[in-house]
Amino acid sequence: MKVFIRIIIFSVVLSLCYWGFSNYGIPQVIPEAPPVEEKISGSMTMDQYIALGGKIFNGKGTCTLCHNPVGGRAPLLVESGKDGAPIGARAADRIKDPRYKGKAKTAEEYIYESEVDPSAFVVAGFGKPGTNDTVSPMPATNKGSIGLSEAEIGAVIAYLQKSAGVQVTVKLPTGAAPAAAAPAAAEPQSAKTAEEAFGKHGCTTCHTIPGIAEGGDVGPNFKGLSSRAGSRVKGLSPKEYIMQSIVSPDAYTVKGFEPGTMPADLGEKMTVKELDMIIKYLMEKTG
Amino acid sequence: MGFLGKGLFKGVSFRFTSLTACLFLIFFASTLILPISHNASLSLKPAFATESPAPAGEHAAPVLSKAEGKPEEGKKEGEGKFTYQPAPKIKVEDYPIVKGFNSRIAVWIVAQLHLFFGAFVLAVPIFVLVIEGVGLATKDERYDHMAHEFIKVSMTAFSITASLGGLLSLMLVSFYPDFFKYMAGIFGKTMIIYALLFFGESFCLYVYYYGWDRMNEGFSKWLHLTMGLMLNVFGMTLMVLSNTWVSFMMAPSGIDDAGVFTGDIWAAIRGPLWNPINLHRFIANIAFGGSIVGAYAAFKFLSAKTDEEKAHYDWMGYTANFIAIFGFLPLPFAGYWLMKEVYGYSQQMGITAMGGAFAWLFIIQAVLIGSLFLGANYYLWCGMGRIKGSERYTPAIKYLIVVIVGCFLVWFTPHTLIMTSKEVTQVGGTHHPVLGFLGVMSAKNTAVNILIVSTFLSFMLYRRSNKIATASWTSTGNALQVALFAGGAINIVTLGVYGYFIPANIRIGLSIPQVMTTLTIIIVSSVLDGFMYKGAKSTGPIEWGKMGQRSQYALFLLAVSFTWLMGLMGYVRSALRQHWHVYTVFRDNSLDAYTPTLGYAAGIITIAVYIFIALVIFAFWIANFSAKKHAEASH
Amino acid sequence: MMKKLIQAVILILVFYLILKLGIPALGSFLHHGTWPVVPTNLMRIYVFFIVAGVLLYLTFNEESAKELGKPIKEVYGNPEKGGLRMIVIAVIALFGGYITYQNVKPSFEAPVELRSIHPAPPSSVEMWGKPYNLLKLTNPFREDKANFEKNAREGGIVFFKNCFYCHGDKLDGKGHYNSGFSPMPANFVDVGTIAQLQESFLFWRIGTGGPGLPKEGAPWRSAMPIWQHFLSEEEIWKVILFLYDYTGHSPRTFG
Amino acid sequence: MKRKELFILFFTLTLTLTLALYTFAAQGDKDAGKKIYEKKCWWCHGEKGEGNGPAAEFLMPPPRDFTLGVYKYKSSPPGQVARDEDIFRIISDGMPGTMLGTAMPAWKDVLSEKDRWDLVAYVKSMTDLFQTEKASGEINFGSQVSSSEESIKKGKEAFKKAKCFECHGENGKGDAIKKLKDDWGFRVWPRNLTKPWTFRAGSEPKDIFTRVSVGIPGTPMPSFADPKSENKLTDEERWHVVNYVKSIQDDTKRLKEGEIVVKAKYAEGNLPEDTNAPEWNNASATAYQMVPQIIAKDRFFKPTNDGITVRALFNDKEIAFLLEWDDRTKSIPGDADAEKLAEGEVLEDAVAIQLPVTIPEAMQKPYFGHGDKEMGVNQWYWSSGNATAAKVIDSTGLGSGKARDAAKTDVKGKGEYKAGVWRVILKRSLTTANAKDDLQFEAGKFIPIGFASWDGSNGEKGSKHTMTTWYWVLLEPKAGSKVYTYPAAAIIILVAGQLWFARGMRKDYEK
Repeated sequence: MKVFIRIIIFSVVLSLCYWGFSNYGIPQVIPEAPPVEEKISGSMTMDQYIALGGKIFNGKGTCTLCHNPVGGRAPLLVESGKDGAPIGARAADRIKDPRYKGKAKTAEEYIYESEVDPSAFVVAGFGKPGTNDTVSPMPATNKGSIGLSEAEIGAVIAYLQKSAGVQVTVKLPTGAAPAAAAPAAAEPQSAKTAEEAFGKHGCTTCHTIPGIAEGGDVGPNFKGLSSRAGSRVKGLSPKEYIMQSIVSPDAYTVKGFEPGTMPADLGEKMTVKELDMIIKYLMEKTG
Repeated sequence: MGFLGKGLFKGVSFRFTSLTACLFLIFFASTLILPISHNASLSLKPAFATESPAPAGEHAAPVLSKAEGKPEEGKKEGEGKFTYQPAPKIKVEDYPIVKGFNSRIAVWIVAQLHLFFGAFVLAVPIFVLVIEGVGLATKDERYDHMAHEFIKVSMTAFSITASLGGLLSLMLVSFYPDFFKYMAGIFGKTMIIYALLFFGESFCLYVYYYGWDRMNEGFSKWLHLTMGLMLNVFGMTLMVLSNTWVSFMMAPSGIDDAGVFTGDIWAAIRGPLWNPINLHRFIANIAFGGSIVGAYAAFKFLSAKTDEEKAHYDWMGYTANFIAIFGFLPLPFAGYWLMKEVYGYSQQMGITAMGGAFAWLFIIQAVLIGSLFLGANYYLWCGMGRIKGSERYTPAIKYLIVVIVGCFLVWFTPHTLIMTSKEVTQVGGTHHPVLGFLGVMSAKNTAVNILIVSTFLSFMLYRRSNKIATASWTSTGNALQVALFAGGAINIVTLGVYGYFIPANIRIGLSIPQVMTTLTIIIVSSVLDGFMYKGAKSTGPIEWGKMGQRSQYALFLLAVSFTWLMGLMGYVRSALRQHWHVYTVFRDNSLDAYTPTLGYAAGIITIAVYIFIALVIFAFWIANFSAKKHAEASH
Repeated sequence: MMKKLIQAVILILVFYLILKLGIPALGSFLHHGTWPVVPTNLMRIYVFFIVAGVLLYLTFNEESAKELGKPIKEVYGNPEKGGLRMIVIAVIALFGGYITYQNVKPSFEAPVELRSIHPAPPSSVEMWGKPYNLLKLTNPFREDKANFEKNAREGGIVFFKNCFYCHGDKLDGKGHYNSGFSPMPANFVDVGTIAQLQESFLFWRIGTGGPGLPKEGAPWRSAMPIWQHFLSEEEIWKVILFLYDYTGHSPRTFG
Repeated sequence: MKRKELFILFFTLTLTLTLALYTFAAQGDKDAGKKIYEKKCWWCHGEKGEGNGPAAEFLMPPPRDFTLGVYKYKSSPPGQVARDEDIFRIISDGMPGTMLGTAMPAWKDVLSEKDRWDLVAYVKSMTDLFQTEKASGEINFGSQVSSSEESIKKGKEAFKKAKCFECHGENGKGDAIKKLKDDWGFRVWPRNLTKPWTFRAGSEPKDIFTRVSVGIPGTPMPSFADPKSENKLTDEERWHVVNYVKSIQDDTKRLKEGEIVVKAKYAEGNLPEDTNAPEWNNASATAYQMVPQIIAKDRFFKPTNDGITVRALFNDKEIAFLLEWDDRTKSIPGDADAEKLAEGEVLEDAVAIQLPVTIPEAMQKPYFGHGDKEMGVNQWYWSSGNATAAKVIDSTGLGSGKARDAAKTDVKGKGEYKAGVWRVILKRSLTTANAKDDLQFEAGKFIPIGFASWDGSNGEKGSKHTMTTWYWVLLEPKAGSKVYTYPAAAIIILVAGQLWFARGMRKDYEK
């Protein structure tokens, strides 16, 4: 029993030593409190509204697919580049451009117009090929696959103005609008159908896909894709070819199209399921 | 009377074990059924069949089917797959409050205790199996008896583990229902497998234990060993499976940004941290088991009345310590791998661990590991006293001790020094021109490697104590070994110093050649020794039992420090997730989402360690109780 | 009889002195005219383990342990040495009392405050109203090899117009206002600062300054201005380029 | 024999080599120097050495213009150009001083001796002056007079005789009565001789002797060894002056390593009202370095104050701080003397104490620049325009400061200027009724404290001022009983423990 008590004392004291060292031998750093989570519903402050705009711009709105410094497919909006100051700052000058024929009177209206009616003014050099910069390749953001609500478009404008460092003129939407806009802008959920997935990743912005109403012609038309896919790259089955074209688009570029146009990070952004659905759709429905 | 006592014990133990196992299962099953039974219209069968446990409850409103407006069944797609839900966003109010309980502390302590016992229950069968095998191979009865003695302890520990596991799942369900539902939604299948495996393990354990005396001849002994092997296989699988949940929480995989499960359970299991954690825990379990057994032996040694008993428990303590050190030496490397994967998974998480609030935790860790090394070495040195012929090697110990303590000092010198304002001005800033060098990774890696090499050297000297090599090439062999150790040490130190002159990203890679050097030294010199001392002349037997009492306290130090260290590492692994239940996916919005200070954590760990010690004593006491009855009965 | 005890004391003293004097001496060799002492807090732990090491050394062997214990046993156990025993007991007790007194007596020694030197950066940060993903951010001027000299020199001009009062002409953190601030300005020449960090970390630290530090970095103490109020993004990147160029360090990269 | 020869040969060789190397070094390679200059020096001194590098506009004193060949700190006789060693010395040791130092660092730790000589050569080549002129050598130091009371007394007389006080003030505080300009047209201030640690080129007796003998070329500081000067002093007299200057050093203004706590002393009875009351000597003085405000717009780079000395006393009801700092000008708007000395408009001299609203429990404090939203600060502000009052400003972040209604505060202020020194008392009751907005002092607790000061004659106003970061004030705790009980308990435990141990040992021993 004596031994037992001795070792118990020994163990207890040893643990206490470790406890003491942890408490008094080292400084007690109080770690940072968890960051405040953004409030998604209810009333929004302007800052949150702007942040929401940023999220849409970089996510759901698919804007950065083209408006990025890498591809050069569209004018830069947030950064200043060779197109001049960020859009929030240069919008006011656009209205004064002799080629401008739209209805906007203010910078805010101009950005709004560009989002819902992209062809109202096309920046020189960025029109659809062969249209002499009268038709924009950009899809209207309030329709189709992107389908932003008014509140969301407003948020994007606010974000663009804030990024440019100019006065944010957009008014906070009242009532239910932000609440409705917010969940949509929350983290993207996995698409449930191939059609949805096409929309989510903005495929129709550039490609025309059989069975889907609108489509662009920046990239190849997918009519007949499944029958020709097998013959594109030696050694790749049609399915593998389509997969490669999505995951690493620059591995093979169809003749007549610019390499580097298709975003290279789609593979990372898509969930496995979405990729599956898309491939399946393209295999089955493009004849 | 004696017979009755024995039977009684067996009965109680058996009932206890099976009762807790059943309870455990019921908890698991209930956690799966619970969410579904809320939603009465969903039958049990499709839920299981489709791995869709459908989070229910008021706040998890968008139940899988709501979107489609058909509440009876989940939305079906082309291939008949169910859609999974994103990780719920929950608020403070969604965490149930049970009066009188702090949910975090309760879950923390219970989970930690479950892990302690889990490790013990996993480690002891490995230990027992190995020893039984050794006994069979050497025909030394002592081994067999020791193995038998230990599996008995394992029985009680097994029950405690099961009860704690049940308690833990009960607590998770009641304190963190949404979290548990989400996890069950993804890992439902594995949880069922887990429960089944648990049955398998129980079965093997019973057969293994109760069949010990019956199955000890010829073929049946082999059958018995196979049973032991199966027991271990089940145990390991259990651990590996439960690791998936932990590694998923730290580094989720198989889900998308919103936490929606892709349906590929293998992808969810095979997260980036899964294997590092598996390896780390496996090795740590061995060391942990060894150290606990060592403490047991030490206790028995200290309270032994006869020389015979003393010799037996001395020998047992030595064997256990050997296994503990054996498991302990590679542990830092497994830790490095884990840390490397953590960095690879998220640099954020890596910096949080090494540079942020937890930087000081690694100083505590250094003190603990340093104490372990000192304790283990001290035990070996003391042990040399009972071996005739060891006098040849004792003079070397003073150098070893200087090197070990020196490395230890380097290891715990923190990067950020605590200085009074006066000292800051004397040093000329918060960065110390000399000690600053010791605070960075290059120095730490070097110190650890040298520490390991020195410990191994201690062990080698111990092994050689009563032997004189008779091989013809002994002097060449010795020279080779000296060269090996010297060259290796120089290589490790040079690499460490070189680390200061190169960019950090290359420097990280230097730890690999350092580790390789250490391993090379250990392996090559072991092999050399093996050949050299084949048929060596003995200078005398090891006089088991002639060991000072002090050395036994070193074994206690090992056990307590190791337990404490496990608690600490458990804390940091968990705390790295910060305010996330599932890192970056499922946010912890409870009141306890903040990370506590290290002092606070140390308090909780200490409490957990005390409870653990108490429970272990209980387990040993029960085992002892039976042994006494057994002895009485046979008299 | 006292041999082992004396040996223990001498060993402890020798090792203590090696650390107590050796480390500052080495420091003074590296940086002339300084005497960088070992902080008391650390020294205490050092001494604890030195004592532990010496005791382990002297007790692993049974005879040696006995011999070490002998004088203690003599003093405390020998009934004939009552007088000596009383003296020893009194001296030890008084010494303990003195230590306790030192600890409880009112002291004007400023409390030790600790801040993490390299706190974990956030994953993204907002500057100039724009979000920046720090995980992926790289210095746009780093790749422009043709204009490297020019960009670095421009960064140098930014440095000497804005930063050098604190961080010093030599980038050693010893600008002419340095001693007025606590924490002292960072020493970029030292291998422990920018050489350990990614450029995006510097971008974050410069852009958001002291107030942008997380709490473990004690943002209330740092005198680092919020440079996004004074400098453009481009200027900050150029300064970063200059810092690495001038000190000869290379930024940390991962992967 | 042979060995000896060999040794001699070796010795001669080494000696020649060393000498050759030394001469080589002393001459310096100006092209090599140019390369170093372009990497290290041009940032301040400019591409052509005109003292107009990118950093120049933020420096006071401005960087040296090398094209003129005039060096302020030299050891050659008056009228001659500087010696190479003088230039070498400044490059090597810099002119940092403590506290208000210049930006010139000591380069000896990063540049080799040869590099520094190369720089000397290059810097000299920036003017034609050194091609035609050469210094004859060091001035004659005569025989140094060691310091004694008598020598100091003689020094004081010589100080008067040579009219040193006209610039350096009666007490050597540099509290001038003249407006001084250097040859480049910059306003210069006479050195405050009571702070030898701010002397640019060293405060050893020999350094001071050199300055007195040579003067500071380009500034109004003349040579007192120049035979043509009417104020000429003999070698011996100059050594007495040196001893006098050394003797007036004011240690209360000097930074002491690691002393960052204002030690508030408990006082029986009332707290002194008078700034010169002897009770203040009971409280120990703590000196702090002040730096100009360079954190927020508008930044300020050319301060004249470099430090503040603080004492504090408290009784059961009140606490009083005595803030003391050397200021060469007593700046009160409308004051005739002040206007004569000021550059442009005379602004108020002012001082402020900053305290957090509550005593922080953990490490966290408010942001040292006017607090932050999480934790606000109180600032007690005194200015020379209203020397017998003080106001309280509540602030929760830069630019958010609001002066509190005088009725809602009992902070009292009183200031007095005398012989180049401002002494200001700021006093408040320990606790107030308004615990939400006011710090409640508590003895024994470390309370963060910061200081700021404005020199009105130097254009300091608003955000342009000097300041400190957070330091501490501690109200000396009453000793309390634990000072006795704890050690006593420790002694009892130790005695009991040892006796118990002895009992066990005796049993062992008897065995």
